Amino acid sequence: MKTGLFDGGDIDIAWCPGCGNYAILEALKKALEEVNIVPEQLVMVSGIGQAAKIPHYMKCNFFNGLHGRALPVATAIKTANPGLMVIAESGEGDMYGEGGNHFLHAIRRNPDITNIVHNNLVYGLTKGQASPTSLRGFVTPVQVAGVNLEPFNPLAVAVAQKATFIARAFAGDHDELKNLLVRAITHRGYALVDILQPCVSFNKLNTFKWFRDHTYYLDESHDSSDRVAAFRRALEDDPLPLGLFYEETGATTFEQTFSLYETSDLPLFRRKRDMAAVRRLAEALR
Amino acid sequence: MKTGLFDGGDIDIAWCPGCGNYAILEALKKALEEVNIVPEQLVMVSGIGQAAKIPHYMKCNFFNGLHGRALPVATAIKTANPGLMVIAESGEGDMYGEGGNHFLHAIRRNPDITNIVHNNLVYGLTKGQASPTSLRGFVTPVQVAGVNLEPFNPLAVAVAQKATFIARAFAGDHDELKNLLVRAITHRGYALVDILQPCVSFNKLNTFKWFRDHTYYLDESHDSSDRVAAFRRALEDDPLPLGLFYEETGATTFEQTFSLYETSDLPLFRRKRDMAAVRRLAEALR
Amino acid sequence: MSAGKVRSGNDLSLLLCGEAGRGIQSVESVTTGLLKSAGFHVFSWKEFMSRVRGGSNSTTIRVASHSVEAPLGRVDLLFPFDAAALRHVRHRVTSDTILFADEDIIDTVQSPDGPVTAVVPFRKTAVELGNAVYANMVASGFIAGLFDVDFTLIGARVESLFTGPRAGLAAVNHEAARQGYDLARKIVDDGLFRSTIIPDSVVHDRAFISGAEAVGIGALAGGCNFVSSYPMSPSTAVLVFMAEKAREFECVVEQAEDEISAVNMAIGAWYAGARAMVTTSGGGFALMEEAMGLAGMIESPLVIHLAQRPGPATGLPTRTEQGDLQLALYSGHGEFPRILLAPATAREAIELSRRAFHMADRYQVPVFILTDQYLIDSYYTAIPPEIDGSPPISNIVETERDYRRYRLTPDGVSPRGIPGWGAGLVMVDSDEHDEEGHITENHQVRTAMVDKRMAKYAAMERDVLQPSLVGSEEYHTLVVSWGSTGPVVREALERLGRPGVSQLHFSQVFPLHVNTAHYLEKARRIILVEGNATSQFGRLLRAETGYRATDRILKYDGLPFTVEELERRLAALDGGEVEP
Amino acid sequence: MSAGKVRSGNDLSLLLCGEAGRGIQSVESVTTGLLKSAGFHVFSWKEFMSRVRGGSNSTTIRVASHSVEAPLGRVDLLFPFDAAALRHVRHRVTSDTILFADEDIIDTVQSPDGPVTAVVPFRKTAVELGNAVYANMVASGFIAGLFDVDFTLIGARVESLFTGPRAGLAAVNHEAARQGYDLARKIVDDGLFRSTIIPDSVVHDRAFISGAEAVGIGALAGGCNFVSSYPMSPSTAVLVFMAEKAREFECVVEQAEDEISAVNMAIGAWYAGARAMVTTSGGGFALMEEAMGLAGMIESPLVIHLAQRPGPATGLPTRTEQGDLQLALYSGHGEFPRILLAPATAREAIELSRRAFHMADRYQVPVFILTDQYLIDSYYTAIPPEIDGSPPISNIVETERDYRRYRLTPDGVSPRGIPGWGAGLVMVDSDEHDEEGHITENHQVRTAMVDKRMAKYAAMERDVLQPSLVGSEEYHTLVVSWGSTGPVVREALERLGRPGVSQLHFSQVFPLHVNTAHYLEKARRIILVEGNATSQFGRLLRAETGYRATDRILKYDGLPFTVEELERRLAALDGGEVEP
Ligand SMILES: Cc1ncc(C[n+]2csc(CCOP(=O)(O)OP(=O)(O)O)c2C)c(N)n1
Ligand SMILES: Cc1ncc(C[n+]2csc(CCOP(=O)(O)OP(=O)(O)O)c2C)c(N)n1
Ligand code: SF4
Ligand code: SF4
Ligand SMILES: [Mg+2]
Ligand SMILES: [Mg+2]
Repeated sequence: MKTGLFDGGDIDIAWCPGCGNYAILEALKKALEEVNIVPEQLVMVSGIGQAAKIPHYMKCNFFNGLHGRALPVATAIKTANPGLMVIAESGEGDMYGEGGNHFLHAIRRNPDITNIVHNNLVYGLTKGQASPTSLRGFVTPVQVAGVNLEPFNPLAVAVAQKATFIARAFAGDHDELKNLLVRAITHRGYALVDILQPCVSFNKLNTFKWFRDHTYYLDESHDSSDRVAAFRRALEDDPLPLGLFYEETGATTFEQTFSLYETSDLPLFRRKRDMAAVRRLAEALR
Repeated sequence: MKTGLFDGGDIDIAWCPGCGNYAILEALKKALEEVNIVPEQLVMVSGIGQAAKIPHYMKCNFFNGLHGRALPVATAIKTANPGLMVIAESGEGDMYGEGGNHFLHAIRRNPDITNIVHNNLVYGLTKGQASPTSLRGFVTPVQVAGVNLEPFNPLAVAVAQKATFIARAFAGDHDELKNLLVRAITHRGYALVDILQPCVSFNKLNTFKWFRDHTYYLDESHDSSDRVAAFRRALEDDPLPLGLFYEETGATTFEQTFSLYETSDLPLFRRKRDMAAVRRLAEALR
Repeated sequence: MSAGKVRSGNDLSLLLCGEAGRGIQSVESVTTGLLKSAGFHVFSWKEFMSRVRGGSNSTTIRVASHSVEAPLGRVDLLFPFDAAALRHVRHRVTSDTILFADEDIIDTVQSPDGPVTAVVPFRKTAVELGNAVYANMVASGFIAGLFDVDFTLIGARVESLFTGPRAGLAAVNHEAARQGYDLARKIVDDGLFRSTIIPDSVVHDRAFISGAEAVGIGALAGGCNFVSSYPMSPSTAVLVFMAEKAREFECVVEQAEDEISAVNMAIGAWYAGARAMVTTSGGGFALMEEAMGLAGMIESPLVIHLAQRPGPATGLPTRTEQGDLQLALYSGHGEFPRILLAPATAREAIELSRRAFHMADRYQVPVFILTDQYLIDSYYTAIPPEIDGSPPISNIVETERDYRRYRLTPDGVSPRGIPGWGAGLVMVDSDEHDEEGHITENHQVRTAMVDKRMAKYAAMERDVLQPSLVGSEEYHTLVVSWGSTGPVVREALERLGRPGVSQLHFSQVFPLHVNTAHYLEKARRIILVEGNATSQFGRLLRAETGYRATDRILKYDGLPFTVEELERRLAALDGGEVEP
Repeated sequence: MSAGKVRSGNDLSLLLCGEAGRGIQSVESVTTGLLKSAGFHVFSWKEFMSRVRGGSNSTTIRVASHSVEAPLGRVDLLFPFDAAALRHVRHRVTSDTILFADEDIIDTVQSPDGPVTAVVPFRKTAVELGNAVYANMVASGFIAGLFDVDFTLIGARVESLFTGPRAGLAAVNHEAARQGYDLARKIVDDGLFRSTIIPDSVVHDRAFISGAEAVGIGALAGGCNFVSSYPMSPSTAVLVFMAEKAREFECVVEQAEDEISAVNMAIGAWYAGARAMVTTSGGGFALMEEAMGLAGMIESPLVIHLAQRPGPATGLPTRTEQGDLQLALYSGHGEFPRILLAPATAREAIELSRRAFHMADRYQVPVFILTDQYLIDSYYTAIPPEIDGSPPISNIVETERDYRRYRLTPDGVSPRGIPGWGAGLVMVDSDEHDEEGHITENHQVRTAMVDKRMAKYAAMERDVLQPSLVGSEEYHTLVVSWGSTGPVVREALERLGRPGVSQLHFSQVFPLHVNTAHYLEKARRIILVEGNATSQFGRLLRAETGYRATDRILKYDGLPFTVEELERRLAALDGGEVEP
């Protein structure tokens, strides 16, 4: 029945029935098929959380690392072997909470990776505590009196940090999501796709219906090359804009800045250390 | 000779002659005198770096903690005893590099603390590596081919995160700096003052003269209650605007959100645990 | 209903199993409460997958006439709520097990030497009442009926569960419980099962409490008024408990952006006069290590609840292990004193969590409460803690004008002031510092400050808890246990009943009591029982005393030891040579 | 110039001291190079404050006719560049010391039993040449003159220093050196000082190398092509070295936003086929602990250069200590194998850093290179490393279609594939996983995977380095050392010349060689010498072998042991009782 190039093997999916993660998985697999890549060239990097389990349900290389640490790993993989396609994907708690510092600084590097965030406004795997994007007043077993922090605004921060591709999508709209993913994956440089994702078990506030009622798609009136305009849109919180907020093409990518790639594209593992040069180095210290 | 209320004792100052830190120290002490507070009620919290040594050179309570961790400590101190005045002060490497995640999330909390950052665009104490704000191309012993990352933009990120007070100052202008510090300290809520500070030993690019030549003061044409305008100003990188970018007054502060302060201002250490209630709790589990 | 042996006794093991998110937790919670109310000793433990829905989880409830605090592997009464769950627990099922389930589940039992089976229409009854979800209440009523619990107790429990907006559901749930109860009475009447467990009058005065609740109550009794943490299984249960109690107990509870922030907040809070705790698990604690050094250097009190789970890395997030003893013991760079407490039971978790705050405050050192998923998620019928009337005595002093935070004292403990109370200034520094708290690079001061900090070990000696010797003082073999493994070792040894074999149990694992070596030297054979792969406590014992375990019984599959398993493994050692 | 004894000998100790940022480093670098070129054995070590300008720092340069690799406390020739510096080193000055300085500094020397003093107009000469900064070159020339180094060597050195945009300064510096040289020749001619150190022909073929350079060269020889780190003293020197060499050796060098990022990058890089290292110090490493567990779980190779400095917390940032052995040994939550190497000298730092990469790659475990500020900042006249012609052999395999990253094998090591090479997929997971790399909660698989990981210890055994016994095999006393403390212990024992007292030195501190216990059991007395307060290695030895140190010589003031100090402390033990 399932025959997609990126379909995972026969593995028990640990997500709840009805979870928005399924839709993201399907859209991603479709997007990957469209961009003409084979599973052997793809590396999915994830952290820990419900979203972070996604690579297990696909056919690909993967590095399912620590909570919050997908971006440094993804950046390093891309740098060690720029020929690989690298996607860093996790939940918003992972990327913006535990991993917030890497989010800030990975953007500054602009590695050619795609950063996909399943934003369900809650900590799913650990059973329903507030996440950085949870809305004020959201009540949980830990935030008993409701969330008392301003929600984290990943898009505004990405604009502030000059990310070269910034988009928001909704898990409920397959085609729009898939298309945005294709654009993000084909963008050269760091690309952020924050995906609004209903968590049917722990987020009874931000449901499929809530997202439909509180979002709209950016249209041509939005100039996605205008950073200030993108910022203004990113500040809108009801309804939330969906689509491409900002894109800058042609920026140098992180891996390109290393001298070793100036003359050769060879990944690190194919290069041999020049032992004579090491010897010369030691000898120079005489 | 020295008779200021906040003047430190007879201690050997470890800063280099000519360093911009001295001017910040003087301006801060003056600002504190103006705001009518006594050293015993002030807690300076700092991390590690040249800037972070500042509390040692003042008369005050201080918590000179770990590199990058001043903000959680300051937030907790303010929460445990809202009667204290709390200032978190360090270098930009400390606050935006190692401590970047706390910077992001402290803003979301909006504790009533002042966050002063000595931004010398370099790691001073560790002898001249790039910091998060170093300009592209800046050459150091580690960044031998020049910095290859986009500089971190603390003001833009603070605007994106809805900080309630955001300012940039220059160590070279005593009065303007002092006045901004007074405003920041008296602001209720989280207040960021990023201070451009020449490092005479390791930053030969961003000198006193460079800063003079590449900055200007915001004037009345800037509306500091307009977040998008503040963002636009924050994006300007040459010349760099100085002054108050944004202020929002009246926002609830973090410590106010805790139920225990609803009915009493008493700091935690003055409250006694109701042991009868603990006993009842244990008994309820019968 | 197929024929089979009838099980009864004064100590029974019930196993509930089913998918996550389908209510076995609610059956557990209702029935354990009822059974306890009826005067039985109840102990329950859980094993569950790291997922929100689906999979197969189980809870084992032990019901007895006497105090029980350890897991049985044996299953007397089995309640699988789906076929997958039955497969999941199959290895624990014997021909002595009685299996109660809906027909479709029973039908999947093929083996002829399988359990006694009894078709019970849990789901069918529920559906007839209007919704399959009532099956949980049918099952709860059924279990109560099996044990002949007075039905009025059930009625009261249902009323208490369905109040407020859910009050409308009370009637139908009451009826579901009633029908389940009647189904059970019929089974009892038919003679398939009859409980001979005798209520014990002492049970009424005991608490029924989870390890997590116990840590929380102990912390409150110790004056905890600040909790900053980041969610991580299995430690989150304590965070949730403290959040629930925050308003009543005037406690700050904050979920930090990461563990580094959490622990730095806690240290900052102590500095400002609070009594703060972090609750975390291995990976989260690993991130707190730098701050351990901070607490060590600035001599801040700190309480760390470290709930262990199997590592390395993410490992098995919802399972149990005693694998982070060394992590805690050697955490933080540089050298500074610390205390590690490891409660054996819920009751002890109350006592030691409380004690952790007193020790932290008295010696100005980090104190660990070392638990594990097994202890945290288990429920114990526990002698209630004695919580006396006076609030915790804090050692904070009002500062004088010339206050010096790090005044050199013979026992290494300097009077601790806080900012804003007194005429002095409180200056703390993560660099090496002088008595005032200012940075120093003076080598003599450095040496004096190291000596000051380390001197606390000598001072602490009077407060070190003795290990407890269970069994005869005339032993040739010592079975050594620590933390949550204590009760299961005790019961396994009771069952084995070997003369000359005693248990030495440690609830304080560092520093060790001075008598430790005396206990060990009397033993010809030392058997370490630990829930890890490398015998970390054995290594510590050897480093401290030179005595080496002759044998090790280790388990690191993510599950706790059961009584039978340990009995078998201890018995198997009987054949082994005693090394010199 | 005051009268006094004339010092000469075949082993002299020169002390340069002055403010930070005023050029004593340049005097050190020029003179040590010259002295080495002249065929002398040179060893230098530094102690300096954690500040950029001001304060008082010092460098001790030892010049000898034979190989020297340990610090002397004694000062034969003293060069204070300011009065504060003189005060700073006063305690090391005796009446045998000859002090060379400008007049104003000499004037501050009051004590009658003070050093022999010789006014040398370093600054005055420089000022006459146009700028006080030339004083450094005057001093360099002076020292060269004292040791009768051929002046053409100095000329060449000045040329090489002042090239490119600074070429215009060559002439004046040349003249400054010349004038200094002449000042010294006059002193020698006057008979105040005459060096009797004989050049050794082997020196020409030796390298003159710092510990930091050694670690870097070893890493390059081991194939290191990825360094991600965050600056932290004293480890930054290695980061800087690698950055300098990045272009030539096709190496990625990245300064991460924090240590957590750095170590996760390194692990990611290994996954993608690089050979990666992090370089850090205690507090930075403490932040990497969670990722240690990650490396352990996904069986990633990883090389960690951990340069120790005194803790806890920020401690003494620029000083030395051997205080993070336990931190490294027990780092990371959960249980997994690791290797700890601790070089004794620069030469060994090359060998062991290279070896670290091979071991990490062969066993797929984290390997530590444990150094300290003392070793990192010291310069050694070292037998050059043998760097053979073939590049490091990597154990990476090209994957087949059914590749399983965690295939169970007898020695626990599974062939390691990387993404993008071969037909297979490489799946790694920080959760417990099956052979493919997928999450599992199966308890049997869990146990098998723990056993697989731990099995590597047995496999590694053949690659564990022996401790080295220095001295007679017929010993009753063993003085045990590890890491950078090796040479100073060796020299102190040579000086003491006690029969029956030998040294057992460990350059691999974990796992320990199987013979360790055999060495220890032969000793009636075991004396541990360590640069920490709690004898961490002694504790490890006892945990591993049961043998306990009878005595401990510990130092934790931030400075390295000197030969004389250790000799004295060892001698003092002679009076002590030998415990059984
Ligand atoms: C260091 C560390 N801290 C905490 C955890 C526990 N933890 C696992 S996932 C998670 C949050 C997941 O939230 P999110 O990233 O939003 O993913 P979701 O489950 O909602 O998809 C937490 C706190 C962990 N695994 N590691
Ligand atoms: C965990 C940790 N990592 C690294 C360091 C080393 N370190 C101390 S200060 C510093 C950078 C300081 O830069 P900045 O904050 O900009 O302060 P400045 O010295 O420039 O004022 C670093 C990397 C440390 N002390 N702790
Ligand atoms: S808990 Fe929420 S996010 Fe996780 S699988 Fe279930 S519905 Fe999805
Ligand atoms: S190094 Fe730079 S920042 Fe530090 S004290 Fe010197 S001039 Fe100031
Ligand atoms: Mg989430
Ligand atoms: Mg700086």
